[in-house]
Amino acid sequence: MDNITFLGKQLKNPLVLASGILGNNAKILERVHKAGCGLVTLKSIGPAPRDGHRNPTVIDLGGGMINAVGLPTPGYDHMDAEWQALADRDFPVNASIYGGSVAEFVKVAQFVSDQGPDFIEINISCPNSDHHGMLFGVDEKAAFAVTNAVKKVISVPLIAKLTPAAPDIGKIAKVCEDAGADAICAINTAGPGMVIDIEARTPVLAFKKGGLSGPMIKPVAVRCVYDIYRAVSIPIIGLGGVTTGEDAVEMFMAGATLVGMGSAVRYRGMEVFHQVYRELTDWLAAHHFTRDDIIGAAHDPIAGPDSTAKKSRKTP
Amino acid sequence: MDNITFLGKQLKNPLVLASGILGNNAKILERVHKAGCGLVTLKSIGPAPRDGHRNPTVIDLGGGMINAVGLPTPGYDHMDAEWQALADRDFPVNASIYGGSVAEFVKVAQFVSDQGPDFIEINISCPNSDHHGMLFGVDEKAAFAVTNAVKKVISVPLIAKLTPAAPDIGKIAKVCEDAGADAICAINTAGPGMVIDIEARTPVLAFKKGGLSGPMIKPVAVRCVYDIYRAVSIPIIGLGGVTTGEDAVEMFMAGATLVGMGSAVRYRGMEVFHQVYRELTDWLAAHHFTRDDIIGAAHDPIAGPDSTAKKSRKTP
Amino acid sequence: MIVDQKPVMLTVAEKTVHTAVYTTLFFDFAIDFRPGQFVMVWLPGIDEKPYSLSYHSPTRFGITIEAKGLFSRRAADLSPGDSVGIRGPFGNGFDIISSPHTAVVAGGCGMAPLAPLVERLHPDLFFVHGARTHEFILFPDRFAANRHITTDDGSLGHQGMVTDLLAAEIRRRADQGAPPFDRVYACGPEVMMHAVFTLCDVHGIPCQVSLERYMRCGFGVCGACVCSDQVVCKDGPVFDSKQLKKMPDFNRTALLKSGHAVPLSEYVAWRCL
Amino acid sequence: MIVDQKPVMLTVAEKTVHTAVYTTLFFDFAIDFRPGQFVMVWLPGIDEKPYSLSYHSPTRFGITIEAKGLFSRRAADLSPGDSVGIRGPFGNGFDIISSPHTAVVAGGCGMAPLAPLVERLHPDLFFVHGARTHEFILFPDRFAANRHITTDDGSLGHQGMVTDLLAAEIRRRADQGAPPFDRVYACGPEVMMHAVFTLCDVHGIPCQVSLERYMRCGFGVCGACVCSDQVVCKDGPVFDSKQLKKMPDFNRTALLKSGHAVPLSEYVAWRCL
Ligand SMILES: Cc1cc2nc3c(=O)[nH]c(=O)nc-3n(C[C@H](O)[C@H](O)[C@H](O)COP(=O)(O)OP(=O)(O)OC[C@H]3O[C@@H](n4cnc5c(N)ncnc54)[C@H](O)[C@@H]3O)c2cc1C
Ligand SMILES: Cc1cc2nc3c(=O)[nH]c(=O)nc-3n(C[C@H](O)[C@H](O)[C@H](O)COP(=O)(O)OP(=O)(O)OC[C@H]3O[C@@H](n4cnc5c(N)ncnc54)[C@H](O)[C@@H]3O)c2cc1C
Ligand SMILES: Cc1cc2nc3c(=O)[nH]c(=O)nc-3n(C[C@H](O)[C@H](O)[C@H](O)COP(=O)(O)O)c2cc1C
Ligand SMILES: Cc1cc2nc3c(=O)[nH]c(=O)nc-3n(C[C@H](O)[C@H](O)[C@H](O)COP(=O)(O)O)c2cc1C
Ligand code: FES
Ligand code: FES
Repeated sequence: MDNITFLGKQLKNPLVLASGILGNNAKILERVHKAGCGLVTLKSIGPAPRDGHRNPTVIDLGGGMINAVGLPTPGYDHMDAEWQALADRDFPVNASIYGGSVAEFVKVAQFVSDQGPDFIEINISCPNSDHHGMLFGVDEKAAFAVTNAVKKVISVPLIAKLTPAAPDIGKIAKVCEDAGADAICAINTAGPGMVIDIEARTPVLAFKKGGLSGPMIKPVAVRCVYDIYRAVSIPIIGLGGVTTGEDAVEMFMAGATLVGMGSAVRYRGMEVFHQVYRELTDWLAAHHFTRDDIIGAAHDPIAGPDSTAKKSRKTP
Repeated sequence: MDNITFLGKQLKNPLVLASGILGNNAKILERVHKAGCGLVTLKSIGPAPRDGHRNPTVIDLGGGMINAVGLPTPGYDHMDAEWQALADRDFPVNASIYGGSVAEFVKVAQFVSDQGPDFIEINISCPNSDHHGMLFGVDEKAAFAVTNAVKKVISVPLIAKLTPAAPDIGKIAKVCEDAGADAICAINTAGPGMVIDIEARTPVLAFKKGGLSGPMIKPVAVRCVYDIYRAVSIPIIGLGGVTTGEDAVEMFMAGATLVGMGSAVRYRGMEVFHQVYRELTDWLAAHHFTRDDIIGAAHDPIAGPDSTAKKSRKTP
Repeated sequence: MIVDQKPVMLTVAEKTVHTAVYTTLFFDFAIDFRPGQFVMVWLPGIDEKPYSLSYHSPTRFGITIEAKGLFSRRAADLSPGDSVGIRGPFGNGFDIISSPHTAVVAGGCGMAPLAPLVERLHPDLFFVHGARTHEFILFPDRFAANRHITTDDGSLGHQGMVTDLLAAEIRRRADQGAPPFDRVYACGPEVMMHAVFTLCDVHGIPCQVSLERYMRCGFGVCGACVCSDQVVCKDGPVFDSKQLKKMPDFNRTALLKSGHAVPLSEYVAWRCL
Repeated sequence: MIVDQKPVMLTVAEKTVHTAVYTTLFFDFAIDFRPGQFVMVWLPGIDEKPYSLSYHSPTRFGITIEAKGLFSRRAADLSPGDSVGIRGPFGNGFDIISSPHTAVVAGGCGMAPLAPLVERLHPDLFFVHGARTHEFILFPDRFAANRHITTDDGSLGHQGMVTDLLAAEIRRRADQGAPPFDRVYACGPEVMMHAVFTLCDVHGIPCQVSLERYMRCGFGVCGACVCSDQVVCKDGPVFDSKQLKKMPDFNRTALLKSGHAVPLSEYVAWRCL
């Protein structure tokens, strides 16, 4: 066990459960924690009860998944039992929240902050109803406004979760940092995509379009984390397609401080946290590196044709 | 052979070779045509000689590829031999062009139009140097300006090739249609993505980031074609991850009139055109459909919970 | 072969209308299977819901639908030649033992997942099936094994509850010094399964029951179906006594589509689309 | 096992410096291989270029580098323990026949892809190797087969061109009624390969040569390496007489990095990075 300090809290290791994966009750969060996860995240909590979309909502494509669950939520003020169950937990919890407007975000954030989560994560990959349903996370002004407003009403560290749909995700991250975010989480699902069933002659998802996750989006996620690392100085939770210890190493090298997993639970079960943690520590040990040695390593200058640096790096 | 009329030209079938795939000389275009491709596209031609990026530039990831070739081009006015070789061809050719400004696009377009291609495709997924290097294709004004200006100086049908990075690709397509585009081609590579080699501790591509193509981007491509189909009434060349006849059917159902392939050449060789054409015609025959029956079929209303339409569709 | 990724559109090969409410649809396709596993059934434009396999052979499988809500009525209305999307199989399935001392307790449509199990258990099993009336008795002629029927109205077999017969048989075996049950399997309304579980527990008999919860993914990712710390679609739907004891939500709490945790009674009354 | 997808970083296990310009790097890894195939060699931060395998066993392979430009000098400068990225193998490889009547004609570093071929051909082959001076003769002690050397300066073997010896041998066989060559293999400067091809063609002998073009993907997608209607990285790099005849670009035209088609002389003089 690592005993990492992240925004002032102790985590047993740098692995994070992505929001919307399993995190529907306290018991399952505890089990995921026991299965080797350093920080578990609740399914995003919204301002009012919402059923989400009709099925099919989540489909495995083999190399990744597509989903349009539609932000189902009991509503922030209908979760007393869960908050109670979480009250005497012995593991840290990240509470993901969303709203359709800055005011809604603030309302939910304020309430949730009082329930004692360790962190609040704002899911700004959701539609902004004040602004023609454009995602908060693709617009610098909206991203600033929501982050800034939420920061003022909560008493726990704030994590801004970004969407790869942003034209310049580094800029959005910077804006969130400026607005008071204590960390960035990236990425939410990519795309959106669509899968048409040619026999049924119709999109498979009831909502037609859905977000992509899992191995197929890893290159996009790594690029986003790389861009964000150059733009901000706050820590980054890197996620998107991570399934193995080597994927986690890649995310750290791109600039992540913690690494999240969601779809990997489909491919390797809940035990994926234990497994990836072991694979990661084995890799680090074999290479005589600590995690700190590799965070952001892909940004180090490397001997180029015009450089006088060492011509090639020894494999340690 | 189908003998399709597309923007007034005859094509032997609805399959298109994507720009940047093999299309570096007349002889190879002829060979791809013979291998079953209805319309071959030249590698994008730019305003001045350009080497592109250092290697690695193109890497196979298994489920797709990542590339940052960097728009190499001999320059539009250094290709006399190729134009001569193409002069007495017996197959249609689509000439892809790009520029760093509207003026450059116009210069190249005007010259290329005189060399007698059957179509000109503007690759507006390239950086606009008048506008901080933002892609032409993510900005409605820039997309309109370049399409409109090129349309005025060419004497062959104009195809606008779009990038999935556009925040609303349907809107960009509409703007191109309004500006005079005769067809839309979508999509260019997705992402961008990054792949880090964890042993080398550095991105694999020399340019670090690259565009994604092949099977892993198919859901994004299908969604884009679906969105564009709703936004415009001009025909669409749908491409992105198509590798099989069933993939082509999916693209047609999303709204494509023609279907392009690029990365598929990696996975099934040049003969992929013959193969996909056969798979497509076999599928159509087995289902008693013509291509026209399936174009845009995924947009048809389907029996919903509140609908009185037929409760379920018979598999034909 | 159907797999657990995107749905495969299958044509209904044959349809058996058992009663006004029970219908079986057959599909001529190969699918991997252990009794107790289920598939996600997609009616394009309508919805997608989980159904247990009630029939299985290397070349054919069937699902048995109780028409009660919008989706199940549409599904039961399908005709041969119509097509539906199927993905699966999902879930763990029952643990099949070779002992001659097993019991199977079915309530209503809970017969569906149990039927292929009964066909693989030792024929000497003790087999009870309860239903509202005799008209709700599924698969009347299907089994070689002897089946004890209970109905709420006494229109067939014993009038009363399946647990009456199970309790009596447990007692009889004890009284006559016959070997006790090595395993009891149950599927039906959760309140019935809970009664079976409690009864077995009192007598130290391990049991396995198959739970139902609202489902989305079917493969243990979305969390829609969690029941305490168990993921019903993946860890279950079959759970054994040991697990059930550590699941306070069993017979008590379930999540609605919104994720709202409600008492089971409220969940059961909820119509979902 | 190394595959043809993203590069695998391999440690140089051993290094042999043959001469001031020729160096072989060995890697202890398994890779599929037919003589004539090549790998893409990546020096992170520098570039990635194609190199033929000059050695191959189930557990080890080697590439032989002629240090002439920036990349090849860096590569030749590597030491055991340094690592490079390798992806491959790519290309078709030579067509190996069992006849005792074959000839192999190597020019300079063209020896590299031919060496593993020579080791698999019938030992009675006729084997010529040309180089600038005796110092440029690669692998002096490697082969069981007898090798005829030619040098430009006459510092070893025959002074002159490899084609002199090949032509003489063809004539000798015809004069003495010996069986003609069933196949001639050649690799070296394109002008030399063209001379071999022409000579063979006159005598109706099928030959195979290995071409070089600027490469990016290595797997037949990007089009950087096209030579007439052939894709050198995928259809080649080995082409036979029949194909060469239909390739007007052979010994005439090649594409620079920009895609600009230039006369071969210009291409050969071009320094690429
Ligand atoms: C693992 C699993 C296996 C199943 N196997 C079968 C089967 O073999 N045959 C069969 O007929 N049904 C089966 N079901 C239930 C089935 O998925 C549908 O829920 C059922 O057909 C009702 O759907 P509806 O839309 O027609 O009814 P609704 O309109 O949704 O509701 C009708 C009634 O069913 C209840 N209901 C709705 N959804 C569920 C649910 N997920 N679980 C329990 N009750 C629910 C409602 O509370 C209401 O009382 C299974 C469910 C699960 C989770
Ligand atoms: C299929 C294939 C197999 C090869 N196998 C070997 C091998 O086994 N050993 C070996 O030393 N080299 C081999 N090469 C050539 C190698 O890839 C490099 O091109 C060479 O090492 C020069 O690289 P450089 O950057 O050091 O030189 P540069 O600075 O690029 O140029 C040095 C000289 O090499 C010429 N040159 C550059 N690129 C090429 C090219 N692609 N093809 C031909 N000439 C070129 C230039 O015109 C110049 O004369 C192979 C090339 C191909 C296409
Ligand atoms: C079924 C599903 C539901 C999700 N729900 C949420 C959500 O409620 N809030 C959120 O911020 N992200 C949600 N996500 C996105 C994930 O948290 C994560 O950002 C994304 O899946 C990429 O990570 P992965 O590739 O490891 O799955 C969801 C993803 C999936 C697959
Ligand atoms: C190596 C490579 C080079 C490409 N070069 C170009 C180009 O020059 N111009 C262009 O418009 N698209 C270019 N593309 C994009 C393709 O034309 C196509 O839009 C994209 O690859 C998606 O299709 P696919 O999945 O079938 O490959 C290139 C793609 C690849 C893989
Ligand atoms: S239905 Fe998604 S986890 Fe069970
Ligand atoms: S190097 Fe790309 S096609 Fe040959």
